[in-house]
Amino acid sequence: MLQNLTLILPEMILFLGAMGLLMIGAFSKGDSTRTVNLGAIAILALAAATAGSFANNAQATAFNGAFVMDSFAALMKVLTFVATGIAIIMSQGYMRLEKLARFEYPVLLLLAAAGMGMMISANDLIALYMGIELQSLALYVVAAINRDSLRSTEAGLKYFVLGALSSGMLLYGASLIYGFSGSTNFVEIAAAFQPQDGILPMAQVLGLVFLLAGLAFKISAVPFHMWTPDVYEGAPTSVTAFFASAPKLAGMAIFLRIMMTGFENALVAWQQIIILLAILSMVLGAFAAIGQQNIKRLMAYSSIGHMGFALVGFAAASAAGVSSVILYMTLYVVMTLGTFACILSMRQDSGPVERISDLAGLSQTRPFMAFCLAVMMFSLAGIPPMAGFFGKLFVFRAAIDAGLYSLSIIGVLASVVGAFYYLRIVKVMYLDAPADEVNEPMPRELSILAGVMTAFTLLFFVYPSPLVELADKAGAVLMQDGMVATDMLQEHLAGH
Amino acid sequence: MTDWPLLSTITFLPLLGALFILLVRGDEETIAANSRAVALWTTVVTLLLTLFMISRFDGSSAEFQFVERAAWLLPGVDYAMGVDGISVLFVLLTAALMPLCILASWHAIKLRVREYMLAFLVLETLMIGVFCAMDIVLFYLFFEGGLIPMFLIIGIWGGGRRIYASFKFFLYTLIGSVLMLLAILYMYWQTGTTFIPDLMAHGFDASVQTWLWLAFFASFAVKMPMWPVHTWLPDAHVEAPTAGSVILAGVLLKMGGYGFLRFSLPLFPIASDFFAPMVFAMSAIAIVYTSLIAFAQEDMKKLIAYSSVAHMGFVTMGIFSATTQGVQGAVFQMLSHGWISGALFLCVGVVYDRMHTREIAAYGGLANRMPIYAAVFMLFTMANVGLPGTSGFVGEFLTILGAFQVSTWTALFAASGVIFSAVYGLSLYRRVTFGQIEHEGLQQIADMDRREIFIIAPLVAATLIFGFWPMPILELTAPSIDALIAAYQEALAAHFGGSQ
Amino acid sequence: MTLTSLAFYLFATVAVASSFMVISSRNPVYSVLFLILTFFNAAGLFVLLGAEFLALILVVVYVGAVAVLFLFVVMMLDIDFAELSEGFLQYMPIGATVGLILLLELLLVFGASSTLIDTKPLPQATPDGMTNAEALGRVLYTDYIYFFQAAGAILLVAMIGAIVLTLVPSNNPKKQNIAAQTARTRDDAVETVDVEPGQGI
Amino acid sequence: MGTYHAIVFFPLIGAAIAGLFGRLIGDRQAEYVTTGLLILSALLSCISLINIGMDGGTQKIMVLNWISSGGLDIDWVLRIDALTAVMLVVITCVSSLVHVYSIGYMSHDPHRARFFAYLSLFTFMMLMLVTADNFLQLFFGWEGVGLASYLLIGFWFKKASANAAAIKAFVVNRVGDFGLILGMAAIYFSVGSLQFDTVFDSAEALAQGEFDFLGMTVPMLTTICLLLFMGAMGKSAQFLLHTWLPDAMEGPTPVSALIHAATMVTAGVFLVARCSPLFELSQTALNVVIVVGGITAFFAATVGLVQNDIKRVIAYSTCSQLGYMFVALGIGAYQAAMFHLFTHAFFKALLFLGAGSVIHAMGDEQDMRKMGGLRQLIPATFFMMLIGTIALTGFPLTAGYYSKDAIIEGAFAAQAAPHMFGFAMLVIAAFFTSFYSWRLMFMTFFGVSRSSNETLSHVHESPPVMLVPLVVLSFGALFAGAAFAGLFVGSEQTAFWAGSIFTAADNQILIELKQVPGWVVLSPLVMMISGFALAWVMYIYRPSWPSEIAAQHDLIYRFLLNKWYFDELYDFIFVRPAKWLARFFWKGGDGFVIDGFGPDGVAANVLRVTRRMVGLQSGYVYHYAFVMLLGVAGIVSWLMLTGGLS
Amino acid sequence: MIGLTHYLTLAGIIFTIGVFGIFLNRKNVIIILMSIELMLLAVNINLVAFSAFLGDLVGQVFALLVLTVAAGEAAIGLAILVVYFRNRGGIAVEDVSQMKG
Repeated sequence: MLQNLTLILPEMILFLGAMGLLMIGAFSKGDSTRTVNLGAIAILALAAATAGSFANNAQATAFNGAFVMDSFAALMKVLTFVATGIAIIMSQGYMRLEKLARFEYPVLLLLAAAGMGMMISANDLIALYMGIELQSLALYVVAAINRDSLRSTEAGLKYFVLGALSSGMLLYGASLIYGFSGSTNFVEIAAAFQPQDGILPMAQVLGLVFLLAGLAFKISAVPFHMWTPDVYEGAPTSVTAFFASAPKLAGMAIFLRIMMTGFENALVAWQQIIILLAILSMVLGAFAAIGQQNIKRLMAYSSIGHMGFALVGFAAASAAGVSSVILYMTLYVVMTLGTFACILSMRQDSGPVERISDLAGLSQTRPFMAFCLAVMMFSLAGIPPMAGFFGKLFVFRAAIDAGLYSLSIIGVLASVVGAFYYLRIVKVMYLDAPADEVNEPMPRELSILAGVMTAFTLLFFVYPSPLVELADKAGAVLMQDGMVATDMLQEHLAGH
Repeated sequence: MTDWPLLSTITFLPLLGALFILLVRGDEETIAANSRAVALWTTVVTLLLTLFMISRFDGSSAEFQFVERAAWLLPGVDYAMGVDGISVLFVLLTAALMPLCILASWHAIKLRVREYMLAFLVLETLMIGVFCAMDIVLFYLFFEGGLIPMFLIIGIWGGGRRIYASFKFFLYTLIGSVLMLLAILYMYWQTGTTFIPDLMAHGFDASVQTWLWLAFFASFAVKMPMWPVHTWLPDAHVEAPTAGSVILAGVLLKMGGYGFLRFSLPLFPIASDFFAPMVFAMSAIAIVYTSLIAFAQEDMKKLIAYSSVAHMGFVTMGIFSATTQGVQGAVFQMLSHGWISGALFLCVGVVYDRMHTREIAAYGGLANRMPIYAAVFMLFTMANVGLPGTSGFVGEFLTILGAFQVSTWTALFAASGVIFSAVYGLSLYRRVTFGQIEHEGLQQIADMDRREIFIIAPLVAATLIFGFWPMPILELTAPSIDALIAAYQEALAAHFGGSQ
Repeated sequence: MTLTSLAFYLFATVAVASSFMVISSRNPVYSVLFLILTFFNAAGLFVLLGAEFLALILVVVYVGAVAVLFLFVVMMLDIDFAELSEGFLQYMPIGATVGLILLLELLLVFGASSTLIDTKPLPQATPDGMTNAEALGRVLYTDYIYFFQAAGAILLVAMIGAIVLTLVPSNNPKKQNIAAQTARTRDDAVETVDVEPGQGI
Repeated sequence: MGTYHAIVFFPLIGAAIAGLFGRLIGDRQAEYVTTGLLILSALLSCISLINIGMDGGTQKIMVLNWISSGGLDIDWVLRIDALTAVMLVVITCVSSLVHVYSIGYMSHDPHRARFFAYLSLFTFMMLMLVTADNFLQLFFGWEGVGLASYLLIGFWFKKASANAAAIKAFVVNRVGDFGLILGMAAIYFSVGSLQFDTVFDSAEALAQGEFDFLGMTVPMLTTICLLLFMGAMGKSAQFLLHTWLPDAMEGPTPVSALIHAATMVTAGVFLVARCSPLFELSQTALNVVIVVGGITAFFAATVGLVQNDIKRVIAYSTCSQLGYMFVALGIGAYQAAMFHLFTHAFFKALLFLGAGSVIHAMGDEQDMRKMGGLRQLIPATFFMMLIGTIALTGFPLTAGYYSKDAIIEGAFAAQAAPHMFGFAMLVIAAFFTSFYSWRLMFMTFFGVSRSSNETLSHVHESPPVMLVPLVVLSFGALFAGAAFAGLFVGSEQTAFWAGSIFTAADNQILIELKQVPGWVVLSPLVMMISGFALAWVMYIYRPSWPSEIAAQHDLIYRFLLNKWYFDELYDFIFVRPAKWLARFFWKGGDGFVIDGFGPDGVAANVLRVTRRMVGLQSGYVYHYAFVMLLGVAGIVSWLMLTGGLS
Repeated sequence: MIGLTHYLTLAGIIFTIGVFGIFLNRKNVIIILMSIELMLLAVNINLVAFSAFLGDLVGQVFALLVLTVAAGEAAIGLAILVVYFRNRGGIAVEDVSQMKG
């Protein structure tokens, strides 16, 4: 039991911390938002540190194998918690100015983070479901947190309805998997999910498809992406920033884990689906973003496209592939948060602005912000020497290694199309005449964050190895988990 | 050899200058003035360092020199820098053109001077890096990174259709190079390394070579640019500011040819041999087709841009002839075109700065008021036409000589370029400088001033000196090119010998 | 046909029919009522399957809480009962086709796959000598404590969320200050003023 | 050693001084410097000719390594042999005389320094051409004179016609160069060197060899020779590539004398003579040379008959005379060709300079129809022109008589079909030559003046500085033939040429031409006299005839007047299609096809796809849900259909 | 004999009806929420059936948790619906389309 508790320490910290902050918020007199915010950041930092301390541990499970902690989980948790923390930092000013500052917001984010931690560590369908629901419910609420805004509530409603649908699909899939495998544990599922006479049992494949659809929804892979643009646009910008970062990490992490460990033997089935999702996501992300006028909406399509690229590494289904996905997601989160730090700074006297045309001539009026945003855009477009290029480099490397040539070619071509709309933002900022639209100064915490993210993006190429090695290690560990599953399968077969 | 990482210093010095410019404070005027000064001095020091490097360069060796290598991205993907006889001259060309570009922009650029100088310095780092990189991923990094500053240079300080041009430039070249990236990754997967000498030693499977070659070709052909993927160049050239055009024509186009030499020939000899007829056909078409188009142009820069495409046709033809003359001619042609077309763009810049139009029809009779300009322009027109005694001739002739040994048809079309270039070159010259001054605005136009003469003088010298005495360049490149050709022939012999 | 079969078909038919009515009734109130009916029938099926506790919970939690909540909201929002729009009929065929294809595929697969489990001897889910509730309780608080706690967390989030979204804090809450009330003296409340005639205060 | 350096580089120094510092030192000084240096150069050339003539042999003076790449090794070398020496003398002498003459002729021009710089530059390039030791150096000079010619023709850059003519000259020359470059490439391909001696040494092997050219297997040597000859055709304005020469008369007259009569146009002749070791072994090539030369001689003469511009007449005459030289080359009488080149230089330069003097006198009037009766007004000029004319028409004992007759006789001597064709053409051309030369004389100097009184009142004899060169040249025109016939084509020729011209063992043309029948020997004389007679009848005796004949044979007259419609033909088959193609490639090829289907088309399609994709995002939840369901259903169906999930 | 297939079929039908309810419904959002409940009910039938036929309690535990979560989900969903209604004044599905493109 002690080991169980040790392993879920990060989640416990988050959960207990959230409750503590809830108490503070509920019982303190006056506005406690600031305190709660700071507390939440501290708790996230603590949770991240705790999770990080598992980085070098061997794989360990808790609660009868429902919860697993390994260096993959540790890395992803650290990233997720840090991203959540940054999202809270970035939200402070925005929420205050928009009169949305409420202490429940950081609490909900903490609970969402706990849910994400559960997802990342899930090794059981029930744990997976609980984690996802814990996270999702919190996200539905924060999407609609600007409850006086039609757009925000509409975003919440759409997110909720479609999220519930996806949960339903996921659950339906989970029930089939459970029923036909006889267990909800990933390792046992892997053992039971084996080809018979060279053919996979169709019922389980069916379950897999439903499950996969639910997970694809979480990372907004096409065609399960439809909620993304509307929710990104409608939700308050700081919430969008959060949506675009941490949940994607967690979703991708559990997606990777379940496919690599639980459905390792069904590779032939899900690899095709992942390839399909990757192609559709990359292409749609690239094309649909072109016509956008709203930068949040554009970022939504951008994130769809980026999930497609991450899925390219996923489709490789190798250690290199997993590590490339990890790296890609990490860089993606950095770039996205950096971009949103800039978007959050887009304000006029009258309030926030979101149209791309509002950025016109930014390079002259606000050179620093324009520079940061330009670096982010080039990085998102995958132009070297920005960090984003390396992300693409690694995923395509994995894909090439796995012999997925057509996928790679479609991918790079989509990246060129995608480069067009990123360039368009640079064009608006640097090439167009100033429209004098964005006139509020950049808040200090945002400019520091944007500066740090920009520096990271710009200088990543100088010394990339630490992150690359971490990702490699995490990827190897996850694949090893898969190997463990294979071993169990072997035993299972030997037993019969 | 000292242990000091000379090449890295040369490569990243401009970046340092760029950072320094960022630190410049003061009112707008001060910033502009200081930015200019910093940029100029940075480029000059870079040039001096490059000259120092060349003085220490062992011209009799075909090996990479000043090699630096350090672990970087992945096992086998290292930070590796080095120059051989082929690349060292491109480094010099880049370093030498940069101060001239800065000077040429001295007064022409009035808006956002700081950003302009920044962009140029960053561009210099990336360009030098391309030629110094000994690791193919590193090469790619520099190769594609160069798009960003160039995009901004065209986009911010360009002419009327600058946005169309900059997007076209960026996306066109990007689409070519991403395919190369996949090929690079494939090679890495196959060999576990991206260190160029190791890759050269590897020897790819013949069937694989075909695909890899095509992927590399996609990138370099666009960059070069070869017909029919050349259409970005006229637009980019026309809209870019003068110095941008100079760099574009002088250095960026050469990256394609350099890539062919550095990668296509040594890494994929069998595919190169297989595709050579296609390249010849494209080169021949490029020479005739774009020369004809150049003839019809009404915009000075566009005309020169099209002529660049034609000249690059000679380069590709020479490279894929895979003969010593052809390759040496191609290298020489690239270098010489670097300063000749650069000078031509500067010449256009001189009048553009005065009249703010590039329409050929807006000029005429400049010789009346601008004798020095007319003389200089004449020299470079003739050099562009390929008159013997100018450096333009040597490369053209050697490439034709090389091509003739492999394909007489190609040589025939290339030689016809001799006629076409005279047609469009001279008619441009005539329409701009000869005749009576008919436009009111030209009545008071001033001749080149001292700064402009100072900028153009080194180019004049280079054109004439290397026209009469190209040996320094030929000698420096000879060992590397000989080694290249020898390895190429050996690989072909091994392949065709083995298959029988 | 055994009694079990009869019961299954009865419950199943009613469940399907009423669930269809849920989505097709014009009046949302009817929808909620049909939903309740569906739940009852499902509870019956659970009983057939030996999951008495779940059946009970379904009735208590769902019918008692969730469905009633629905009903509340439907009443509260005072929605006018819209006619079926054009779009419905327009998209009906293609939507139905896709849905039915999916259903057919599902059934096809089940038909082929579930025989494996069907033919097995039926073990008891609930161990002998234990009620279903007791069995569930034993595992729920031991093996599945993690999930149980997580469910708690989810309910906490739901609670916070519902409050965050719907609670409208009143601007001037009328609160009692008992100390102040009891500490009030006559002097605080009443002041005696001598009023000069004809002068006013 | 130093002598040859001096000969070659003095003009360059002069050009550099005049060109770079002309504005600094003033026009007058520039003139003196360049002229002085050239005269020095000319004197040295004469001395060296004498030296060479004495001891024969070939000298080579290495200057600088130029290009070496792989097997290709090319140096800047001054190669001096008899052939070179002859050319040196012709070039430097005529050039220095033209320099002197120009001092007078150009005295009113504001850009004299530039003019003299160009002249000297031209001379230098020409010297480089003739002293070349390899094809590439020759090509350098070749192109260099082309450049100088371009600059000089377009010297009056304000004149549109001059600019057009300059470009035309350069471009047409480049057409020839196209062949020359390919020829050099072919030589390098087959021999592995471009050095003259090496190439000539392997001529035998080449004659045997065949190679693949443009998909055909062709004899090596003939192909090479023909390609080289193409270059020669361009430079020497042979038939089909002649159109630039008459237009080149837009340049100042001294230029016409120097470049378009005496020196540059003879470069082609020099090239073929230089390559005699190659040509000599290819009868096919030689036949082509004869035919082209013959046609040129005939064609240019016919056009010359009807021209009214005094310089154009002489220009066509030059063209025609070059045809003579090529026929001489073609029949293997290289020496005769060089001899005619030599003599022609004198009398043609004389005629041009004389014409210049006339034009100068008439106040820049070039139309002969507006002249007439100038004999009394400018007698010295008339006299010089007369000498030039009789030399040109081949009046016995003048320079032209020796060289021209040698060619005509040589053409007859070989008896083969091409040779006879050449012979016939030359004889007819001789008649025409005589006619148009005398027509020119009669129209200009005889009869009544047709110019305005105002012009007439200004007519004056040229200053001595212009007349002195005329006098010097007229001496050459009169006596150069007699003096040098022995050396060039006579008994001493073998010793004189000393191997610089190669003739096959069975090529005895120079001896055979002395043994032709008498009527052949007489035929040129007869032609000359009849031409003179006809001209006299038409322009002195019956001045009304020319217009009547022209009216009667309007078609032919127009045909000739319009130079056989070559310019129109070329315009129709080359220029206009090229312009059309240029626009077509630009708008159609680049604009419509490449950009249309390439970047712009792709961009448009991307936008179309984008609009469609964005359209899917309708904002309706049920659509979104439906898409999700569609995704699941699609994937499930796909997996079930593909079935084999192994 | 009522076998697993029967239950799975039943659950499949109810699940499909639930899905239908989501995308064929144009009237009001609340029906969609009910459709979701139907889907979850279908899942529960599946789980309980499997639990029974596998002789394994996990399915029932899972179903129990699904029920719990579904209750929470319903609460959140209705809360969002209520705030949306406050802003929009209606909950017709076709009105929920402020953002698109």
